[in-house]
Amino acid sequence: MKKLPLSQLDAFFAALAAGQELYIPAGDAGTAAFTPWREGLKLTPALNTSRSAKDLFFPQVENLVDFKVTGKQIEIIENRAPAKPFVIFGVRACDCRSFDILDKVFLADPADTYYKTRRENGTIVTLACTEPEETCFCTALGIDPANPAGDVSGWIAEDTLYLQANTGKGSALLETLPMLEEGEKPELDQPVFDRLPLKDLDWSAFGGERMMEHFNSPKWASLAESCLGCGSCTFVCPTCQCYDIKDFNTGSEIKRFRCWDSCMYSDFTLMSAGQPRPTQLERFRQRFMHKLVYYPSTHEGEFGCVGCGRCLQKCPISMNIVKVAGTLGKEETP
Amino acid sequence: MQERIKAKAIELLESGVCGRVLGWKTGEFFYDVTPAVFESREEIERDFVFGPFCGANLSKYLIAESRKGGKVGAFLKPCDTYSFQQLQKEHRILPENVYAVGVQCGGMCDIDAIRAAGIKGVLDVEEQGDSLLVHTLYGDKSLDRAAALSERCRVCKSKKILGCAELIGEQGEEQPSARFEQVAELEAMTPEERFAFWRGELSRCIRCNACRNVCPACSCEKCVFDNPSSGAENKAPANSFEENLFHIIRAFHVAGRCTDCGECSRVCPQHIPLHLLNRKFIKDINELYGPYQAGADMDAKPPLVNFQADDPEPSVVRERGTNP
Amino acid sequence: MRHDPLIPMLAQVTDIRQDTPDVKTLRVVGLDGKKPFLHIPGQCAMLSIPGIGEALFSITSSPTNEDYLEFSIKKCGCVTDWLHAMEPGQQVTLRGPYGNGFPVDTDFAGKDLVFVAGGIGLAPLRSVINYVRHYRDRYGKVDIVYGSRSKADLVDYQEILDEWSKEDGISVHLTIDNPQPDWDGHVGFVPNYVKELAFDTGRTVVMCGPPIMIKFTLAGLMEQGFPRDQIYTTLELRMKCALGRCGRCNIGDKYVCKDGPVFRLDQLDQLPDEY
Amino acid sequence: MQKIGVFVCWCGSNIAATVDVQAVSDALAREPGVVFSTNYQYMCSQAGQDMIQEKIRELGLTGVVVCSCSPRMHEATFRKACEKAGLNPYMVEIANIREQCSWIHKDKLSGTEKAVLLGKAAVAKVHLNTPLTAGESPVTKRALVIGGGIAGIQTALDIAEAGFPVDIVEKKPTIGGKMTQIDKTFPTLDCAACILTPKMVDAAQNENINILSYSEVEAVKGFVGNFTVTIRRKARFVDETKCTGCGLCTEKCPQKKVPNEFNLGLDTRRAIYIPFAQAVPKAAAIDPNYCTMLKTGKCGVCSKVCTVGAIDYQQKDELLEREYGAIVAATGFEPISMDKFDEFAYSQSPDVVTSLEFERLMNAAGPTGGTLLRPSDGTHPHTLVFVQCVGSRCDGGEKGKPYCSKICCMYTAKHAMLTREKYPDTEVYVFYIDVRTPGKNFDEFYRRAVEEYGVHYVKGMVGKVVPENGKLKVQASDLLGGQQLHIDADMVVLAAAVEPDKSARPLATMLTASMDTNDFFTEAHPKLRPVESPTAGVFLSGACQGPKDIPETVAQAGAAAAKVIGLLSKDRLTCNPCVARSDELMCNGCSACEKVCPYGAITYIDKEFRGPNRTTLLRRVAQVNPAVCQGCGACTVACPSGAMDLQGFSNAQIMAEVDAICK
Amino acid sequence: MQVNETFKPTVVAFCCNWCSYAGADLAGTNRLQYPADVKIIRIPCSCRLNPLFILRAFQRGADGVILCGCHPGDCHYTTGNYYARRRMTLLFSMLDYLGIERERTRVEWVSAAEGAKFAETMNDFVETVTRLGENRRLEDLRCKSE
Repeated sequence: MKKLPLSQLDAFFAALAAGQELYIPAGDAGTAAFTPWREGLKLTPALNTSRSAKDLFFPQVENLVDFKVTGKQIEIIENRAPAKPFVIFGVRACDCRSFDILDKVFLADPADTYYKTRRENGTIVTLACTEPEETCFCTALGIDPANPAGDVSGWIAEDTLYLQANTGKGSALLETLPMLEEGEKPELDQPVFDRLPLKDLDWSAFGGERMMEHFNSPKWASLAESCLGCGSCTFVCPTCQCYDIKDFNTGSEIKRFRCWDSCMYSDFTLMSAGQPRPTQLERFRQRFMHKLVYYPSTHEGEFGCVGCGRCLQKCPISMNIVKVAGTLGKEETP
Repeated sequence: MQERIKAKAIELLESGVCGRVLGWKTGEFFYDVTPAVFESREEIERDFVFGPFCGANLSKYLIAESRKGGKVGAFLKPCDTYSFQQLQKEHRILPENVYAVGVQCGGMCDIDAIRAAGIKGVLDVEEQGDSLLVHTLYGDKSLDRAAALSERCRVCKSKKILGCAELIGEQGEEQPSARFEQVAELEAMTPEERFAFWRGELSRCIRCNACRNVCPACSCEKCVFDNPSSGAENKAPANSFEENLFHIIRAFHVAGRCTDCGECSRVCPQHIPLHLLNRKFIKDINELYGPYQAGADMDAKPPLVNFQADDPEPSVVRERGTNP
Repeated sequence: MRHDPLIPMLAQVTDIRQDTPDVKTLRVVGLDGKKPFLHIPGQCAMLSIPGIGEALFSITSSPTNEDYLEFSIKKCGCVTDWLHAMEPGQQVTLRGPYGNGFPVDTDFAGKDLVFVAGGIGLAPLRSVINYVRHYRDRYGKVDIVYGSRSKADLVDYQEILDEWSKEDGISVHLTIDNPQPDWDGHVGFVPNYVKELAFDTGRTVVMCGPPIMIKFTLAGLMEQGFPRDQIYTTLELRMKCALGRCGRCNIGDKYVCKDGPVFRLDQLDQLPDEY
Repeated sequence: MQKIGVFVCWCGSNIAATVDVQAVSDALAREPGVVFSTNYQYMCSQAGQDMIQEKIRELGLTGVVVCSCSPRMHEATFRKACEKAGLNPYMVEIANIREQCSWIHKDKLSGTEKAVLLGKAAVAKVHLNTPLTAGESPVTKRALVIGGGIAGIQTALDIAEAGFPVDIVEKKPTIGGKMTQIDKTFPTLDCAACILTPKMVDAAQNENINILSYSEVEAVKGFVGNFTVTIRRKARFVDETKCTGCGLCTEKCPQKKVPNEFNLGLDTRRAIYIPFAQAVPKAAAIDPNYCTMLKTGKCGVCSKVCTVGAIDYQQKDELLEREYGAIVAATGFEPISMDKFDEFAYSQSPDVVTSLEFERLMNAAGPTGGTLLRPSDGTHPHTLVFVQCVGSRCDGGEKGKPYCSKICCMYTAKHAMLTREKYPDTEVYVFYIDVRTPGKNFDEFYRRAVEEYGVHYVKGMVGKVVPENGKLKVQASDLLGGQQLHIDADMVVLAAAVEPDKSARPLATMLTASMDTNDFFTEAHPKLRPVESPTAGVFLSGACQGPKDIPETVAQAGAAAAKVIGLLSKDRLTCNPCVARSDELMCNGCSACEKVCPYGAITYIDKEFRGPNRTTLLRRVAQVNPAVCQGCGACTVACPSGAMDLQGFSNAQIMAEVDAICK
Repeated sequence: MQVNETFKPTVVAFCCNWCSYAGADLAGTNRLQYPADVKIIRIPCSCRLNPLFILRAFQRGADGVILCGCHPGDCHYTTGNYYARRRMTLLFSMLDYLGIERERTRVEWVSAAEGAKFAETMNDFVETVTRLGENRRLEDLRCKSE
């Protein structure tokens, strides 16, 4: 394990950023974001970023390919920017787990090369949580916020940053940083995790086995009734990965790009022939069924949720996975 | 207040005046209140809340609720009633199917404002006169109630309840408000500063459409941004242009109709001060075409479908001077 | 730079056939003039016109056709409008094949088959039918029930008349919804016709058509006592990626683009009713 | 995908001199959808047109772009040519490369470049053009004139003379309007009744004119050529067809205390009355507010004396529905109320009168039999003060009107002159802000009043009138003399501003005709279409459009009639197909479009739509009447959802042009 | 300010069919010169101009957008330009508020008789836009890459 006095954090960032782009969570509570590090940029005082860390691997908008159309001819122009290595510092345990969940979608054969390239080029330095928010429930999903994964795990205790490489990529990164000293982090006693209001969430009622039962639950109607059909939950969610592929005509060429989409949107599944999810109820149900039932059904019981609590904080009408699971779960075990 | 409202809700249901009532439903925490439709005494007694975190403007829901058949009861705060009236003017809410009860409001708190004050792990809040005692995972903190108010309530423009069948609490009045101060501050900046300010704000936009979907004025059957044949269809901000485009056009489409209810800013997950765009239009309209408050008057013609022969020329914008 | 599954290949439309007033069949080859890829009957591919959009179509030609792919396309939206306006020689982009396809070499082998199609629903079945015709000895009796609104709306009418109905062991039963002067065949809706034909309940049924047809045909088949695991259908939902990622086409935990589009009825019974 | 032909015109050397036409046609040939592109010396020549037609037929062109002079010049030519070859005329677009390119740019390179871009924009637009067909609607060959004053009568007479039937709807029991109350007319001083009453008789006797007196318009539906109007025929309690106008009933009626509105309340009439001797129709009417029979059921004198049995106490209002092709608003004016001008003591002294009341006091058929007497005591007045601009030209508009009422200067001069002529012993003062006398023989008339008749014209306003000891103490300022004047007057005559009749505003709403802030009807174009309302098929006659005197009113009445005749002489109306269209699926029903439509072309209906899960939704949606829409496009921008689009200038078409130009 | 000598702006002029388009034609008939950078799009009335079109123009590479219509009071459709005036005033004010150069957008009333005014207006506007340089604050880089 390596360590670094926090007083040298700026120098540490500078060294990290010397060879590659470095992203650190910066900004005020509520608007913190992973931001390319520049001289003077400080770590956010907030626990977590407003948007999740998925953006760095699965950006909201990315160009896939260009086409040039002349008469009856089409030319395909692949001009992907060459992949550049980058480091993300300060990823929390929840967001770090989201990468595993996204990997199972994007890296399944045939792998999504845009995502894969970024994954290969990105080195993740996590940061253990010491001051969780009341909305945090990662512990209920088997994540240990005090011991996050990542290529390098990081802890801040007292005035010191401790770093532990977990992967070859991680070790290689730490190798390049001469200011790091050897050191062991002290054992931290963090009773706050036991006091989290949502720590006892029980999602054992969910998973693939009871798909039809959950799908047909009459509870959805009242859960979905006030949903505005916006995409804020999906866009701040670290595991939501629905996307759209669209063409943009610049006048001289066609840019085919991919952008985030939301299963909450009314036109998400709209076809000229009809709409399989005609009301917000079906769309709302899809999102939560996906996280609580469909994803676990096809991925060894793992939920499509990491307990980061962003949807709890961001939903305009305060409807979220905790309430949904609570309401549905209650019904199952009266 | 809460008890009076709950009693009224039950009365409306049991007297048969309404088949269902629209109100606010308790959540996991003290602050995560959800708009909800209540259909029974039991639901109301168990889940109905009214308190300092019932910020959601229920008028938007009345568009759909007033078309579902039967009469719906709705509890509306003063600023919600402006939207309520505006939507009736636009024939979006069918007033005959709504029984509106105005509830006076002392200003709504915003959990994000509490968090912005640096308070983490908020578990509960106690109102102690002008201050709030906040219980957190990390001990108790004290905060001025004013600091916990949402921005729109800090500059509350009116406590007047409009167009309701009855009131709970006192009828209020329009009141002087500092709501245009921030707009004026921006106007006083150089264009370069303004540009930098708005780039900083709008570049955070993730186009989640929360602002649009919560907005009572944005109730189009099909939004131009969702319509492939509109020429403006746009799902995600690919670059700064599209960020600007969405917010300019959205603000323009609600100009003269926006009641300044502030929901857009309240719900923005990225904390973009969207109200500053809408208020700019309101301020301009007030200054150029005379005071106009959307929703206040059922008969007044909205400023963008109206004109005066001696309206100022568009050149007033250029003539404001280059460096104020 | 690695090739991404979302990046299509170029292909060329070599021939366009107007099948019915609103259905055209496009013949597509790679830029080298050859068939772009191999496929299984029932599989689909993404066609696109850059700037207009991409859409998934079932491949109507049989895998046994070694020269080209064919797509029968009904005009029903932006992309299909443009595809209908195409001229031979025009390029399109293509990616695929996608989906599971029909179990032609496993479950279907040796079975007596009944194909039930309505309108454009014949498109995905045509691939199977021609496959079955090609390997005629691998399958038992074949009946094809095909109906449409009118004679003019029967897709591949000439092929059906000239080839399918002349083949030994294949019976073609055509029907149209309403009587018309130049039609001396059966008149009536497909579900009723299927009922009238009273097929042996031991046969394997492959259906594709409008939801209302599927619904009533199924009801009839159930009444006749067909086991649900002998009935196959193919589904269509909105999709963007065809890789099971964009999140649109799932029915429960199954993605139509990846785990479908062909489903057996007993499989669908296990899935939510959201299609 | 369209098959587009591009035809680039040289216009001799007009275009070819500064635009490389060959380069333009070559560049445009490479645009998507362009299957043919050429250039030619004179596209508009017969040979040029033939070429276009030939290519349409030969290549099956679905769209044509002509790069030539302004579309204002030859768009119609090329459209017609293409139509002859079987192409929809609205599939033709013109790129203006002459007026807006070759003629203003000297540099051939940049001129050519611009011409290519303009051509590309036209090609891009044609791609999105759709064939449009001009709709047609039939024309009901009958006109409705609302208001039976001199404006309405003249309009009706002129229309009737041309052979079209006309209905005049007049709310009073007789036609004639304000002019019947006027004594003499300026500047000729001929008697108003002498020139008006024959016209009234003409109208009554004209076979094509149907006078619906004592009637009001209740509702208007439809559009140009096809209006359906509901008219309320108020119960008159006298059978108009039987009444001979003998007047016996009006003499015998015991209810004598009814203020006589014809004389502006200066005297009284009976409960059953004929407004004045020359009324048309000359038929009595019972005033239900005063008739004892109608109020208490006891009396019936008139019924008893009537020899023809015309009295019918049971008569009810009757609703009449009639079809019209054109409607003329001729609702006229009225003097404003003097309530807000108490400084002139109008409410305090009967000797303070308005000019119209003064007309009655001077009129031989008036309450005083034509002798000027003070209403208060019936004595002869010696000092008269006329106050002009009472309520006219008021800034701020709180009290009066911002506009000039136009006629007051002249009738005041007339009053002053007549007073001095008839009663040389009088002193007549006229207080004015300005004296405005533009008009034939007007200024001469005014000067005569001053010079020959010795009327004292004083520039200045009267500040206060105080009744005191039978006199009216007038305090006024003499601006030119720079002094305060105190006059002890016997009478004060107020030149009250005129305002549109109160019935005009509700009528305008029914007609969807626009009004200005003063409630005068707005004309379709202030200069070029002064007698038409922006609402097609609705025309304006007389003072309802703005203050005017009699000759102007008659002139406008004739002009309106000419417009009506022009409309009614058509069997069918061709509509401009470039009109707005509402996509009902997207329409919110918010009424924004309706509010900006200057023509009232947009109406709303509640329509059922299919909702999710087999439900039906009732939604309010906008509908555009293509016969009324003029295609300005105001609604398309007012519509937030973009449901409203304009055919021929659609959002997509304009954006395609923008894209092409900015490329 | 650094002025790029070779910078040729793209200027879109939306002209109402009845007054300003005719005014532009008159400028042509009278051979009054103005830069070829101005391209005119004909619309029936100034009130047809949707703010979306203006933004679209900037997105696609315009450096300046001008709307010309009949003088207030002279609208062919009587009231169209009054609505356009309010809309454009508010839109321009909003663009200015966002820090976008206020000289890039303009409204001028040009009658059918004012060919000279049309040419003068265009000369002046092009000069102003040229001085401002390329539109950077409301650009869409995708449309600029060749």
